[in-house]
Amino acid sequence: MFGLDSKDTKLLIVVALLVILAPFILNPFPTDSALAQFNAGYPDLMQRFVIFGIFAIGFNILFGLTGYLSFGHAAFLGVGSYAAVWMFKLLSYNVIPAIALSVIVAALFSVLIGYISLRRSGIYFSILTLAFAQMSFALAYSVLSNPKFNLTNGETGLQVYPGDPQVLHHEGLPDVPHLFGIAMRDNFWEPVFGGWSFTFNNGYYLCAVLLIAVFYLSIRIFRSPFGMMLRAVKSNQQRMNYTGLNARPYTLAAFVISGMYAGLAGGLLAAMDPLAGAERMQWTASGEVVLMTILGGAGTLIGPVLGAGFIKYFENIFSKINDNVLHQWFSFMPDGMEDFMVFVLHPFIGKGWHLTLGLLFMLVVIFLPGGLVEGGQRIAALFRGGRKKRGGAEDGEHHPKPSPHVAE
Amino acid sequence: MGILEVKNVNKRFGGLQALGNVNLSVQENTVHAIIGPNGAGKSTLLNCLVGKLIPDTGSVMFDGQSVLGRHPYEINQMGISRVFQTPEIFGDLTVMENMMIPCFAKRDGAFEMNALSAVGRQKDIIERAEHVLEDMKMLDKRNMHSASLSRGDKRRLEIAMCLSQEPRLLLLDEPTAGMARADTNNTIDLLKQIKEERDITIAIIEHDMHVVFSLAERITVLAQGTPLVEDTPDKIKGHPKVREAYLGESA
Amino acid sequence: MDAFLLQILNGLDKGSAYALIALGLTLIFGTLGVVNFAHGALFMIGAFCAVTVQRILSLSYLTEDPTQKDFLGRPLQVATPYVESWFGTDIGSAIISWSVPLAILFTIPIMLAFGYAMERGLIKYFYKRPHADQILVTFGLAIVLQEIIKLFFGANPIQTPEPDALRGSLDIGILLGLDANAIIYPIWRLVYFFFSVAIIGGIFAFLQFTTFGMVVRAGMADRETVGLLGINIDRRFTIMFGIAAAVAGLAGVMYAPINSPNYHMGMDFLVLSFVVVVVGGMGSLPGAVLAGFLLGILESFASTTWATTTIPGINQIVIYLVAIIILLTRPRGLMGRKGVMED
Amino acid sequence: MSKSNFTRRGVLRTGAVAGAGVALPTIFTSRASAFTNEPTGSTVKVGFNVPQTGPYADEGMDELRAQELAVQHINGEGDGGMLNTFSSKALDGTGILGKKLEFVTGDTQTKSDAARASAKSMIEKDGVLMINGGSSSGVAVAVQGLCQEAGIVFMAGLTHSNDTTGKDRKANGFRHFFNAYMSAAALAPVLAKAYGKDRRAYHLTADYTWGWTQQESVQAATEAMGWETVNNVLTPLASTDFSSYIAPVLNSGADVLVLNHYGGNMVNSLTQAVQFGLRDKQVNGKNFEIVVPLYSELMAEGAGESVRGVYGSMNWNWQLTDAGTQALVKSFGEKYGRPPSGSAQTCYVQTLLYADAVARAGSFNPCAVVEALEGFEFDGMGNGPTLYRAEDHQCFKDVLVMKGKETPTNQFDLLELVEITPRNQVEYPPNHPMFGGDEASLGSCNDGA
Repeated sequence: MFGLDSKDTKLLIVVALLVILAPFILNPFPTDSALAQFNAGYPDLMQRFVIFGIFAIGFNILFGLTGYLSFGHAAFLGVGSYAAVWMFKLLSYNVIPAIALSVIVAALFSVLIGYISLRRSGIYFSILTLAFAQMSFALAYSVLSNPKFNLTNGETGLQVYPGDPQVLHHEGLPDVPHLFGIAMRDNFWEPVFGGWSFTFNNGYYLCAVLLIAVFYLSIRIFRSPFGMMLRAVKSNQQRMNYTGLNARPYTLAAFVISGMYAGLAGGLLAAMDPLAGAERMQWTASGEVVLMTILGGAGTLIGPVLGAGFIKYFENIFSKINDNVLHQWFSFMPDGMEDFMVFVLHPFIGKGWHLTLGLLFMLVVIFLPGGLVEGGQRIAALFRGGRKKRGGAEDGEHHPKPSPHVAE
Repeated sequence: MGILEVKNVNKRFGGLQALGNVNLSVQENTVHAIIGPNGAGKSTLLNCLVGKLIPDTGSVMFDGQSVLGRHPYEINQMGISRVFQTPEIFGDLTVMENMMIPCFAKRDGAFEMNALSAVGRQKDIIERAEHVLEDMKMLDKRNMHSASLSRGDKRRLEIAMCLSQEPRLLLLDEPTAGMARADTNNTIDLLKQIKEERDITIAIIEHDMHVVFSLAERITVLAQGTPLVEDTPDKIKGHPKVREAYLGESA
Repeated sequence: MDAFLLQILNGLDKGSAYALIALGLTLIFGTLGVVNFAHGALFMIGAFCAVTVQRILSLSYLTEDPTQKDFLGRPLQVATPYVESWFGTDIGSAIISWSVPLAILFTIPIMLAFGYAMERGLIKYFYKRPHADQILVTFGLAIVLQEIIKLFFGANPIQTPEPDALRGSLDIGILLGLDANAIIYPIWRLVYFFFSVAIIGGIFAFLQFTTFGMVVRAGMADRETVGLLGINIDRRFTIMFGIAAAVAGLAGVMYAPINSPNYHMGMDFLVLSFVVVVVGGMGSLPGAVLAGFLLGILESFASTTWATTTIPGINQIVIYLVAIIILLTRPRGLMGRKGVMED
Repeated sequence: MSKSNFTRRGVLRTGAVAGAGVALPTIFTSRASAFTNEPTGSTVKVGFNVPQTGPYADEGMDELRAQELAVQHINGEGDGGMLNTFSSKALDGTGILGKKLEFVTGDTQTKSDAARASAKSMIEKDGVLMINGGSSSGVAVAVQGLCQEAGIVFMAGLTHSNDTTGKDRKANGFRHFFNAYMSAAALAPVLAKAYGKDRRAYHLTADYTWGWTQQESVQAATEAMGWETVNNVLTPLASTDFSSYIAPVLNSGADVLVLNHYGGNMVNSLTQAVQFGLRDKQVNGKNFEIVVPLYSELMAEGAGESVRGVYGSMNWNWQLTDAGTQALVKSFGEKYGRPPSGSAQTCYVQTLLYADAVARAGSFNPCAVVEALEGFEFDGMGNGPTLYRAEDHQCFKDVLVMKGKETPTNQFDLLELVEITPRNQVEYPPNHPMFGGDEASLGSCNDGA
C-alpha cells in the first residue's frame, strides 16, 4: 500500500495508530491516582513528542544514513520558528503560511550552511556545523535583537505584539495561531471515563498528521535509490567516487532535507506556542537531537521518534518529580527505609534529571549502539527462543554494527 | 590511436620525480599490463589516470577526451572503472545492494534525486545486477552482508560491480596482491573469462609475473618513473634491459 | 600603541588557557586517535580540585561567641579553621590563602588517576568505534561529570581567590616608560601565563628528551610499526591519557581565581578548545599551542570598542568565523601534518 | 483518511460503553468550566516554576524553599511566618477559601522555551491556577505571556528588566520585584553622595535585553545627578574572561565602572575587575570605584571578597529589622538553616499575596483575583507600605541600597544596608518612555472562558 512493501505498510499503520490514539495511550493512569504523575497525555507534551519526533526523523536522514554528525541542526529549527513567528506578526495567525515559510527559510539556510560544511567530513564537518550553530545563536540572542534592528527579540523571544501589522487578520478569527479559524490550543474533545480523563487537542492533531506524513516520506526515502546512495556515502565514499557517483550533492540533498524537517519542526513549535526563543538554537539543543537519534537507534526508521519521546518525557515528567512526591511513594515503608530510598533516588530525579539522562545515554552508546530499537529487538529475540537471525538484517534497516572491542 | 593515450606525463612530489616523461598507449580490446619494481611509479601513474592526482605536465586522453582535471566520478562516467588493491566495496550493504549502486550510476549519472521510488521497483537495475552476479557465480550470496564475504569473494564482487557498468576500460591495481595461489589462479581464470566474453579493454598493474604473463597481450615496463620498454609478453621475457631492471631482482 | 600591547597581553593570558586545554586534547587525539568531548569536564574538575583543597584547608571547628548574633538572633557560631589553631593564626591563614597553588600538588595525582581510570574503564573500548561514537560517549560522560559536580558543589560559582601575596596588579606601562595606568595587568594573570609556558615546555621536553616520550612520538607517527617492535605502546598511551587529563586539570586549578569555578564551565570551554585544536591542526602539539595563543589574542582584539563598533557583534562570532575560514581554506590547520584527517 | 474515521468511531463506541455509568463524553465542547482550571475538589493547585538546572539552579532552589514555606503557612502549618504581620487578614491558615493549597514544581532551565513548556504542563496536566517563580526577565516575560493566553495568574519571581511591567506588561501578570529603573533611581543619589557629582562612568553591559534596560536606566539616573557616561561596552553573555573589556577602562578617563551583569557574568567581571586593581587606582584625582546596580546574595557569595565596598541595590534583605522581615527570617532560617535570599522573599510574598487576593475576592476566577490585586495597598511583608499599581501591575515600595561589607563575620553577612530609598523617589508614571510609553497596555484580563 502507498508504494510501500507490506512490512513498511504495517510499520506506518502502527505508527499512525499510536500517534492518533496517543491521548489515550499516554494517559494510562486515573487522574486522581498517585501514578497520574507519569501521565503524559496533555496537549503540550504530546505536541512536543510529535514535533521533536519530526526533528529527529529529519536528523536521522542525515546522520543515520550518511553518518555525517551535525552539531548544528538546532539552528534550522530556530530559524524555522523565527520565520513562523514573523509570518504571525506580518500576515496573520493562520499557521499554513507560517509553516510553509519556516520550511522554505530553513531550506535556504541549510543549503547555505550545508554547501560550506559539506566540503569537509568527519569531525571537521561536526565542528563546522557547531561553529555555524553557535554563530547563529550568538547573533539571535544579542546581535540581531538590538533596538535598531530587532529581528529576534533576543532573550525574551520573538512574539506577536498588539501593534504588529497582521494584514490578513480580521474580526472573528481567534487571536492565537489557528488553522482557518480552528485555534491550535483549543481541545475538541475532553472525555472522562470513570477516573480517567483525556484531552484531544487541535494543535496536536495537526502535528500528528504532519508527523505521519513526514514519517511516510522518510520511509520512502529510506527505501529509495537515493536512500541507498546515502548509505553508500556512509559505507565507502572512495568506492562511491570511483563508481561514477558524486557524493556531495547526495549529502547536500540529505542535509537540506533534514534541515527542512528541522524547519518544519520549528514552524510547528511556533504554531503551537507563538514564541521563538534563541535558546532553541544553542549547540546543546543540537546535542539534544543527536541524543534522541542515538538513544532511539540511528539509521532505523522508528528509533528517532522513540528517542525524541523518551527525552521529552524525561525533561517534562522526570523533572517534576520532587522529594515530596518521593516521600508519598515510599510512605508505605518504615520511616528510616523511606528516608533512605528518598536519599538514594534524590540525585536522579527532579533537578537531577540531567544526570539520569547522561548516564542513560552513556549506557546506550556503550552497550546498545543500535539504541532502544536494538534493545527491543534483542528482547524480542530472547522471547522468540534465541533464533539466530539478528533483527537488523531482516527488515533491511541499517544499524551501525557494534564493532569488536579492542582485545586486551 | 589507442583508447587510452598518455603523453609526456611528469609528476614530482617535492624533490622526488615520481613520473618522468611517461608515454603509454593502450589499444582497444587488449589486456595491457604495466609492471615494474616497487617505487617505479605504477600507482602514481594509475592515480593520474583516474583523477586522484593531476600530472604536472603532459596529457592523458581517454577515447579522444582529456581526463585531466576531472573528478574520479566524472572519469568513471566516461567509461573507466577501477579495481583497488584491497577490495573497496560498500561493507555495510548487502551484495545485491553493492551491485545495484554501480547500475544506478550507469543509468542515472553522477547524481539523481530519485528519492521517492522504491528500490525494489527498479526492475531494470535489479535484472542487470542479478545478471552480472550470475555471470560471476555469486547469485547465491546476494543477500549476504558484503563485509562478511571472504577476501576472494570481495575481490570478485568488486570486479562484478565494475563490470556491471560495462566500462570501456577496466583498471586493475594488483588484483591478486596478498592472495593465496589458489585464489590467484581463480582470479586469473575469472579475468580470462571476462576477456573472452566481453568487448573490454583491461589495463592491469601487477607485481606477480605469473599473472602478467598469463593475461597480458602487451606489457609496459616502468622503472624509476619512466617506461623502459613496451612489447608483447614473449619479447619482454627476453629483454635484457627488463631483466636487468626488474626480473633479475625479483627472480 | 598601549591599547595594542594591552590586548596582546590579555590575549596571551586567554591564549595560555586555550593552549593548555587544546594541548591535552591534542595529546589524546594524537596518541589515541580519540575525540574527547569530556575534555572540558576535565578542566572543570581541575578547577574544582582547587575548590576542594580550599575547603579542606579551611575545615573549621565552631565556637560560640555570645557577643555576636547570627541571623536568627542566636549566639554566633564562629568558625576557626583547624590549620589556624594548629599553626597559629598567621601561618594558618597564609596556608589557606595559598590553597590554589597548593592544590596543584593535589590535582596532579588526582587527575592522573582520573585520566588513567577513564581510559581503562571507558575510552579503550572505543578505539575501534567510529569518531561519532567517541564524541557521543564522551559527550555523555561530560554531562554526567558536570551533574555530579553540581550535586556536591551546587550551581553557584565558588570564589577561589589567589594568594594574598600574588593579589593586585602591576603597572607594566611604567616599566615600559609609558604613562601610569596605561597598561596594568593582574599579577595572577602573569603567574598563569608563566605557569602555562612552564607546563607546555615541560610536556614538549618530556616528549622530546625522554625515552618514554620518544616511543610515544614514534607511536603517534606509526602505531603499528612501534607495536611490531615489541613495545607495549598501549600502556604508554594510557599514561599519556593520564598526563593529558593532568594538563587539563592544572589549567583548571590555576584558572580558578580568574574564573570562579562553576559546574558548567567545562562546556563553556569545550567548543572553544575544539576550535583551537582544529585551527592548530588535528594532532599537532605545536599547532595547538600556537593556535591557542593566536586565537586568544584575536579574541581580545575583536573585543575592543574599535572592533565592535566597526563590525557589531564581531566579538561574539570571531572565533567561529576563524574556524570556518581555516577549515575551508587549510583543513589541516596551521601546523597539521599533511594527510591527517584532511578531508 | 477512512481508516482514522473508522478508528474514531470505534473509540466512540467503546467510550460510550465505558462511560455508561458516568456522564457521556461531551464532544466538541472545549470548556465546561467558568474559567481555566476551575477547582472542583477540596484542594487547589499552584505551580512553582523555577530554574532547577543550569547556572541559576541554586537561586531556583532558594525560591522553591520559600514557596514551600508559603504553602505551609497558608495551610496553617508551621509558625505562620509573615501571615502574622501581613496587614490584610483575609487568610486564616486554613488554606484558601476552605481549600487546601497544593503545589507542583517545574524546571525553567532559565530558557524561555523550557520555562513555557514546564508552565504549560502545569496548566494543562496539573491544572494550576497560578504560576510563580523564575529568575530571569526573558523567562518572566515568556511565561507571563503564556499565562495571559491560558487565562491563569502569573506572579513573577526575580525579574528586573523594565520590560516585564513595561512594554511586555500583561493583565494577568504581576511583579513584586523591583526593576532596573527603580534600582537606578535609588542608587544614583547615594552614589552622588558617596562619590561626588563630578564622576565619569564606564559601563560594561551584558548583551541582552535585561542588560540594556539596566544600562539605559542607570545612565539616565546618574547623568541626572551630573555624572558623565564615557562609554558603554556590550559583553557577550557567554563571556567568562572579561579582561579585554576591563583593561581599557583605566585609560579611558573614567573613574567609575558600572557592571550591568548578573549571575556568573557578574561574579567573573567583578572578580576580574578587582584583580586588575581598579579599586586601588586613582583617576582624575579620585579613587576609582565599581558599582554593581543589581545585587543578590548568591552573587555576593560567588564573588566573595571582591564585593567589599561595592555599591548595589536590592529588593529586600534579611537584615531589615521590621516585624515582617523578622518573621520570615525566623521561619525560613529555622527550617532551612540559612536566611532567605531576596528572590526567595519575593516568591514567598507573591504566593501569600495571591492567596490573599483570592480570599478577598472570594473567588478563584483569575479576573476577580486581578481585580483584587490591582491598586492593593499592604504592609507587613518586609518592604514597608507597598502598592500594587493598577496601571502596570508593578509593586512600588522602598528600595535598598547595599554595600559589600568590609569585614564579614559569617557567610551570610556579605552585604550591609546603606540606605533605604523611600518609595516616592523611585516612582515613575506608567507611560514612562522606558516602560513602553503610551503604547504599552495591559490588555484585558483573561480567565480562559
